[in-house]
Amino acid sequence: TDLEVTHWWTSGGEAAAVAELAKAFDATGNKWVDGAIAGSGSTARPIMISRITGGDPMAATQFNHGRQAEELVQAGLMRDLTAVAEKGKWKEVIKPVSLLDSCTIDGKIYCAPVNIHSWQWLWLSNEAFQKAGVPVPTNWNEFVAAAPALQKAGLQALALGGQPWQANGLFDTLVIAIGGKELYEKVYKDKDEEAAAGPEMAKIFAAADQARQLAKGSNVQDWNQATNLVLTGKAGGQIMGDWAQGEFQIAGKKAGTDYTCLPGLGLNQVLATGGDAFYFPLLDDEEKSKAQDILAETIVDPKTQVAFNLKKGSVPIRGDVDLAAANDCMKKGIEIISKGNVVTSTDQLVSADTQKQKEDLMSEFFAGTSITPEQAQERFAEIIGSAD
Amino acid sequence: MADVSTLNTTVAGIDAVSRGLASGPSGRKPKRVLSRRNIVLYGTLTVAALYYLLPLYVMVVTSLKGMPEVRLGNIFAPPMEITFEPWVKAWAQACTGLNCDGLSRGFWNSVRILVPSVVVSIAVASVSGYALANWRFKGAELFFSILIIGAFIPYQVMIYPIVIVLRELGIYGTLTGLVIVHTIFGMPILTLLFRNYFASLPVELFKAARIDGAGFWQIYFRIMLPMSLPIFVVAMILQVTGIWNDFLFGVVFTRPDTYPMTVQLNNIVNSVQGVKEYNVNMAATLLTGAVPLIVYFVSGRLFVRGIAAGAVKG
Amino acid sequence: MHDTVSIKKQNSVSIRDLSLSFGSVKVLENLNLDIRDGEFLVLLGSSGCGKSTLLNCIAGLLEPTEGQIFIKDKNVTWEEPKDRGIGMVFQSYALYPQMTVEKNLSFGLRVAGLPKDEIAKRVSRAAGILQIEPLLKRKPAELSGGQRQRVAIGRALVRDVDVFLFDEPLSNLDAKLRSELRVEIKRLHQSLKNTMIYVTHDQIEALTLADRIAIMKNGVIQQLDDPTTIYNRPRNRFVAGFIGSPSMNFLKGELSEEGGRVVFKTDGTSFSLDGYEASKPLTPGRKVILGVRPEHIKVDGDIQGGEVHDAVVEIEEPMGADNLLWLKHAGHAVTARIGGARRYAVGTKVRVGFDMSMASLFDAETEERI
Amino acid sequence: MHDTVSIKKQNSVSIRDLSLSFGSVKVLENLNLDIRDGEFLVLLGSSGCGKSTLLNCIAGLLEPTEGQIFIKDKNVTWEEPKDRGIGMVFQSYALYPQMTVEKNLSFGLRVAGLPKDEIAKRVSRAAGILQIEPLLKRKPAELSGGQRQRVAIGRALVRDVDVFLFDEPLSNLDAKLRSELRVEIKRLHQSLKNTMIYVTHDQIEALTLADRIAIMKNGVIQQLDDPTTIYNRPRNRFVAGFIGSPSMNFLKGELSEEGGRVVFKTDGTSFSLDGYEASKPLTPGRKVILGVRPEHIKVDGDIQGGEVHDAVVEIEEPMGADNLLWLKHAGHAVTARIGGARRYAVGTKVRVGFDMSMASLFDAETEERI
Amino acid sequence: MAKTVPSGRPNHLLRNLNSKIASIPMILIAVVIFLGGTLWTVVYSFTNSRLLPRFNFVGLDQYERLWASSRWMISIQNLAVYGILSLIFSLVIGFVLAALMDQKIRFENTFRTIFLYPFALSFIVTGLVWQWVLNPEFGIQGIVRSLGWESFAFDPLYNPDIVIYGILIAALWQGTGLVMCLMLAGLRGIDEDIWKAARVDGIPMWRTYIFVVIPMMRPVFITTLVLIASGIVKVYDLVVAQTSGGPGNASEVPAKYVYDYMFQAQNLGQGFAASTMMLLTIAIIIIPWAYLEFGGRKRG
Ligand SMILES: Nc1ncnc2c1ncn2[C@@H]1O[C@H](COP(=O)(O)OP(=O)(O)OP(=O)(O)O)[C@@H](O)[C@H]1O
Ligand SMILES: Nc1ncnc2c1ncn2[C@@H]1O[C@H](COP(=O)(O)OP(=O)(O)OP(=O)(O)O)[C@@H](O)[C@H]1O
Ligand SMILES: [Mg+2]
Ligand SMILES: [Mg+2]
Repeated sequence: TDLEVTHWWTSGGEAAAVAELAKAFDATGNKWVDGAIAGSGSTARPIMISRITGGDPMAATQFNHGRQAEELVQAGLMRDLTAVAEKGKWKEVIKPVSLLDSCTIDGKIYCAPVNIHSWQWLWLSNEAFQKAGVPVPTNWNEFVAAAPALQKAGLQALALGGQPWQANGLFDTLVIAIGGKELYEKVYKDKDEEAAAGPEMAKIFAAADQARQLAKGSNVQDWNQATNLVLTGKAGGQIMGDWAQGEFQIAGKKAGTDYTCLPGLGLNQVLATGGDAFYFPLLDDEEKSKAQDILAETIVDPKTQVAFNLKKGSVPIRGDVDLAAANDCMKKGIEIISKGNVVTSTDQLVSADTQKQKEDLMSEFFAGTSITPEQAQERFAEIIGSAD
Repeated sequence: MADVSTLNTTVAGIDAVSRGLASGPSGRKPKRVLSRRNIVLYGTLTVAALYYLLPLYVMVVTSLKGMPEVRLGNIFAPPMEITFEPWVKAWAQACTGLNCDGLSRGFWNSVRILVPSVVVSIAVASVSGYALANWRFKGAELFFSILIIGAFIPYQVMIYPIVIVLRELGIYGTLTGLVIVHTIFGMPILTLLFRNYFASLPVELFKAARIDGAGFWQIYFRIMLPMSLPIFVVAMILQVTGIWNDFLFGVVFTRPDTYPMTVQLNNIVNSVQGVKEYNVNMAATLLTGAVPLIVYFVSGRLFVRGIAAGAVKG
Repeated sequence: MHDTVSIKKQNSVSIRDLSLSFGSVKVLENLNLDIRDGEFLVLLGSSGCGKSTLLNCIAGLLEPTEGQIFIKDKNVTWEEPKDRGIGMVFQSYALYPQMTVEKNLSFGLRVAGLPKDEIAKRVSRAAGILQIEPLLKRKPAELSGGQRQRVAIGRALVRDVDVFLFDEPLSNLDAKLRSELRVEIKRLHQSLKNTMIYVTHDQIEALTLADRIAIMKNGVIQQLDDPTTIYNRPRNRFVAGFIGSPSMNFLKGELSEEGGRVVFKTDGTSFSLDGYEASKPLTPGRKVILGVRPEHIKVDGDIQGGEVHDAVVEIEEPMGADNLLWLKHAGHAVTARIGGARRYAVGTKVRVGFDMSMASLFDAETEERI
Repeated sequence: MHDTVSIKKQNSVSIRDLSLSFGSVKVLENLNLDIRDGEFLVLLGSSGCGKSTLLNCIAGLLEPTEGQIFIKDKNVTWEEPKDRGIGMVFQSYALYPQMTVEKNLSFGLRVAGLPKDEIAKRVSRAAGILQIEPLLKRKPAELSGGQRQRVAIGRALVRDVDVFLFDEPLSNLDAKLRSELRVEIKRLHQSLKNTMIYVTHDQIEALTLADRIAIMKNGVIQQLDDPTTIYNRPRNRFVAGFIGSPSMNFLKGELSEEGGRVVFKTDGTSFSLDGYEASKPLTPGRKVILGVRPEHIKVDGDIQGGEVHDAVVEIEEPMGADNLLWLKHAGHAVTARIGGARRYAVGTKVRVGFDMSMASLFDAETEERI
Repeated sequence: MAKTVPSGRPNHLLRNLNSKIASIPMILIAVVIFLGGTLWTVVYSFTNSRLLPRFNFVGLDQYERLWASSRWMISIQNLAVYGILSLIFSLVIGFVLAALMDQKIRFENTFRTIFLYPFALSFIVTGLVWQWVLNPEFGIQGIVRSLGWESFAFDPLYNPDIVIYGILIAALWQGTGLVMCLMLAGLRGIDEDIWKAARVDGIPMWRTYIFVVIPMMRPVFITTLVLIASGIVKVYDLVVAQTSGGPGNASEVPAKYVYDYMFQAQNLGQGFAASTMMLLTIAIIIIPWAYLEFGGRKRG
């Protein structure tokens, strides 16, 4: 049966990963009809939602892990996967369990998680530091200290793309890495306005202020263009999620020799686990519904997980798979996750609306010096105070 | 001077009009090719033309370069080695997710969307414009004013209501649905255009046809249509450009197998694989723009004439 | 029913209490008009007085606000134009530019679904009458003004209707063509004997063509009479001034008694009113206006008795057949029309006589004829 | 230099060998024309004959292909329009629609940088002459046709120029207004004494206004003479037919000898040529065309001796002051003009006499007057 | 007497039935889509709808938040700056080009096509090309610097203070051709005699254009104005393609705010509130004008 699957994985590593999914699904005797829409989730999501609400849904669609599809489920537009999940013992195999939590609404499971991504990585270009004549830093503080040397060598210290979500992600990474798990959870999970306005948080904003100084001058938009600056030794480092790994891989760079990765910015080895999941809109067609179940099974299947995540550079959603082929960085990540040093990602903790407000704030903050850290914190606290 | 006076003596004819030319300026005033007026005129036009051509030049030049050359960074330099690889890639090989058949995939979809959308939207708008101009009835101008205000509503806002309407009609995701969407959003400007044009035609023609016993449709088809070719060309150009380049509706109101070319273009331009393949992007861009461009080249003359023929008379 | 019968015998078009407003502007108000069968009626009036509006109402192209319209005894107030048995010719010809002359003529018939041979017959008959057979294959753009006008008339002709409506059909043509086509329309009327309603603001057309003229002003018919009556015995000052070119001379003054007879007095000069046929008593002291047409002011040799006054030539306008003199006479400027062969230099002193039997007297206030 | 001097004394505008082509179309060819100081010259001709083109050349709005133009003794062939000392009035008025009348009048002066009080003086003088003072604050859209025309003239007036050019200034107006404004222009000329060149295709305007008329056809001047000569002694058949409304009657025939006298013969009827002043010998056998104006065909009582023929009234056209009879006479249709008071029913038999002293004879081939 | 005959006035609605039937699509679109859609939007702007429209009334909350949002304020400022400048420059450039083209020049067709061709390209592309040309490293700035003028700075897309002008440059490049065509057509419609009259009066060309011709071209300007203004209010694609609203929030525009909040933030209520504000502003400007232009007076 032909199933149309929409997603926004169109970059090199992403597309290769999707191909693995398709291959696995096609092997079950069905057919994966690819409906890729480029331009990241913000372009693709409205299209997906319109189609689902318009009564002409695709068979499966990617969403970010979290609350993006909550209302669609509540409106009864999504297929209940509880049966499939029980059959595949998802509750047992999927790690961390929090991933499945966000697929669960009123005790029923509505999505199949496909990978784990974490944001808290600092990617460093060994070549750049070599040029600058300083050793490769081992944590964020060293990086900040080394920055003047880089700049002197005519290099960009920190690469940062212009899109709002990148600034936002960078900030949240600073919260975990510098502020620690507790602060992170106080602010994002408990939505504690006082904490958000407090002195702990002020340190984060000070760090963010530093970061924005270092990022000044990176005239790129897309995240992978920023990664490319690091990759080619034009910039010292970039704070970006583990998907950046895919770019290094495709370019044939080796972790450790060509580039260095520091999870948790080398300060605080905690990762926030977000990721992608597939949702299956309710279809009238009996056969397609069956095929949807098969697709869900395929996605969670260990073999598929390995194949997919190796290409994508992300971590599998189950702990019981063998990732011998994974490179250094990925192994570091898996280790941290299996140790349980994880927090839930902001996508799951706060609504898209709050997330967007944060993005607006961060994007404005990182774009220049028009707002001081103090002002930014004030506004940040407001957003947290009204968050849901 | 002597010859002048001899000429002057050959007085002849009716009224003793003295024939022959005196000295001094005579005939056409000689014009220098490089007069100040010409320099300013053609100079300004050429400078303006350069501004308009610069991006086109960049696009063409880039699309003919290989990636290594593009990476050199001089976007204005002509290609050292001309390659058509990017064009081939853009047309037939560029990947979107799993599909690696470039723009070609969307081309026929675009045509399939374009033709009925242009035809239907122009048909509906021209009939409405005709009804507004010639068969004014109570409230017509009110509806028209609403339409004009409608021209200012951002498309995105209307997506939800339209999704709901199409869903209720059961035509969401069909070509019919998409055609209706294009008709809706073409309505305001096109109706304004047609209304003003038909209003500028002599009312007597309409009256004469009514006395001849022709009804609403007969007058429209047999009297008005044959006289309005230019304005139809104008409307066509506007619609072809608009619909061909539309991304939002094309992607929201179709499925992957019927995605128009612009979706592919968006995918090619926005899927970044390592370094952006600018040469392919530019080639894709030029390929996508080709259809409206051809329409312009073919009907450029009619365009201006059409508007001049009364399309803009308020 | 008896009143419709009474309309039938004599009237081709009847208009009853017709009113029409555009928004708040009243263009026609309570207009009544009866047009006899076979009559040539001219609607004459200055620009914007509502002539076209009235014609459009008759044709059904405008809906009256109130009132009724009868054509051939049938109430057609709410009929479609095509069902009224009318044909109409427009000032701008309104030929369908993309059709040949033949198609132009046959369009209405084809729309009505007449059989082919019937259409051909009617077209060739109309083309014959109007002598446009050689033009049948041409398009309007390839015709001269006069030819276009003939095609426009032909389009009305083929419809075989009872009533023809003309809306200033000649005003786009030059003087020469205008006078030629005027005669053709007159001939057409004489041979077809249809009812014709003809709108114009050219008085020469009105005078030459009409059986009766209706002179309109601000949507009201001022006088409805045959041309001679209108010309010689205008009902009021407006009609008098509107008809005749150059215009009638008007002298303001008052009636007074002199030697037992009532005379007209202005600025000290008095004019005997001998020969004037008054329709109302000429009470002395009444403020009046005396109207005399230029051709009724006789100059020098033309004077055939009666009072004689002095005047000075101010401007001379030779018009070929005639010669127009602008005279200064007792403080007034008056025009006199004399034969084209007699010429006067500017400044010449002349003697003038007023032909009172052809003059008109109007009350200064009501401006009605006395 | 002596030849320019010779132009100076008598000519205000002189045109020498003027040719103008649009692409391959020759509109004017080797045209020569001298216009005297203070003269009112009318260019008359049918549509498209090149009148406007000639006027535009004089104004400097079109560049001649060849030839020279002198205004007030100065060769202005290459001058800008504004430096030629001309003012021009257009058929469409060409008023600046968004400016008040006052602004319209003063715009050119303000641009030329004249002092404010000088501008005010000139505007108020022009407004005074044209009696448009009350309109100064209005915009053109709020004016009637005649008022607009006066403003257009005013715009030329304020420029204080030697030569006025008028391009069919009255043809957009209705008949009544036309005749009024005609007189005003004539008055204006008499008081200003400027040179005026006036284009029209209305012969009444030409006849009444002109000191001299130049009749044009296809870019060639056919006759340049004063109105009386043009009317009574047209140089060729074109001029004869073009001037006079209704048109001159033309009878084709030939000269033959009868009783020792040369007579005109057509269809068996012969007309004595007594009283005709021939400019060339009347050779018998020559094919000729006899032209007689309607007013020179005398009917019944008007006949004052001479030959008498029989005719039948076909159509009667009463025109108020006159009455036009369309007669059938010896197989020809001729028009006669009689007094407005005399009426004839269609079909009446009448006697007609031709006034040969006022007739014209043209060679059938060259169409030149004999 | 004839008054006794009943007038038998037929039903008014049924007269010219065909024209009413033919207008149904227009009426439906106007009423159902534009009016209905607008009302629907307005109603839901008072709710706290998230991903899907839900009728959960929250009063003016969305509006309060909207006006407290610095991004919205920036968007409005940007639109005002962009709108006014783009209106002025489109009209001025379009008109000047048209006036030049109207000088009976040679190669008119070529020039016209050159000026018009950007209109054929989609915004996605326009944005990309200009993003390129204005890129400080390898665009104009880079070229000029490589020619030796090291201090030359022209990086509008990366400078928050002038980014909106960078967008303007691209927008003008795309849109002025059409404006030029409309203006040219309007110029061709001006009575030849006006030009002649002005020449005889000795009025220089530029003054004739400014004081005489432009005021005469009112209808053309109105059509053009509607066209440009509706494009300005809806501007979205170009910004997304060129800067995605950046750097920071510096080039945000209202339409993008609406879109982002409706679909990215999944806060329909907020998006609807923003679009209601946009519509309200437009309506305040347009309705009186539309009434004067299309409503009140009838043509003769
Ligand atoms: N559609 C309309 N709306 C408003 N007023 C109108 C309309 N049509 C005509 N009028 C007005 O009605 C009056 C009569 O117009 P109508 O066309 O009947 O005049 P007319 O006598 O035919 O004049 P003309 O000789 O100029 O043709 C005029 O004052 C005109 O302004
Ligand atoms: N710009 C032009 N290009 C080509 N031919 C032209 C142009 N202007 C005028 N003509 C031609 O030149 C001839 C003379 O034109 P002109 O305008 O002088 O006529 P006119 O005597 O003024 O006629 P009318 O009485 O209609 O105004 C016409 O045959 C016309 O077609
Ligand atoms: Mg009328
Ligand atoms: Mg002319």
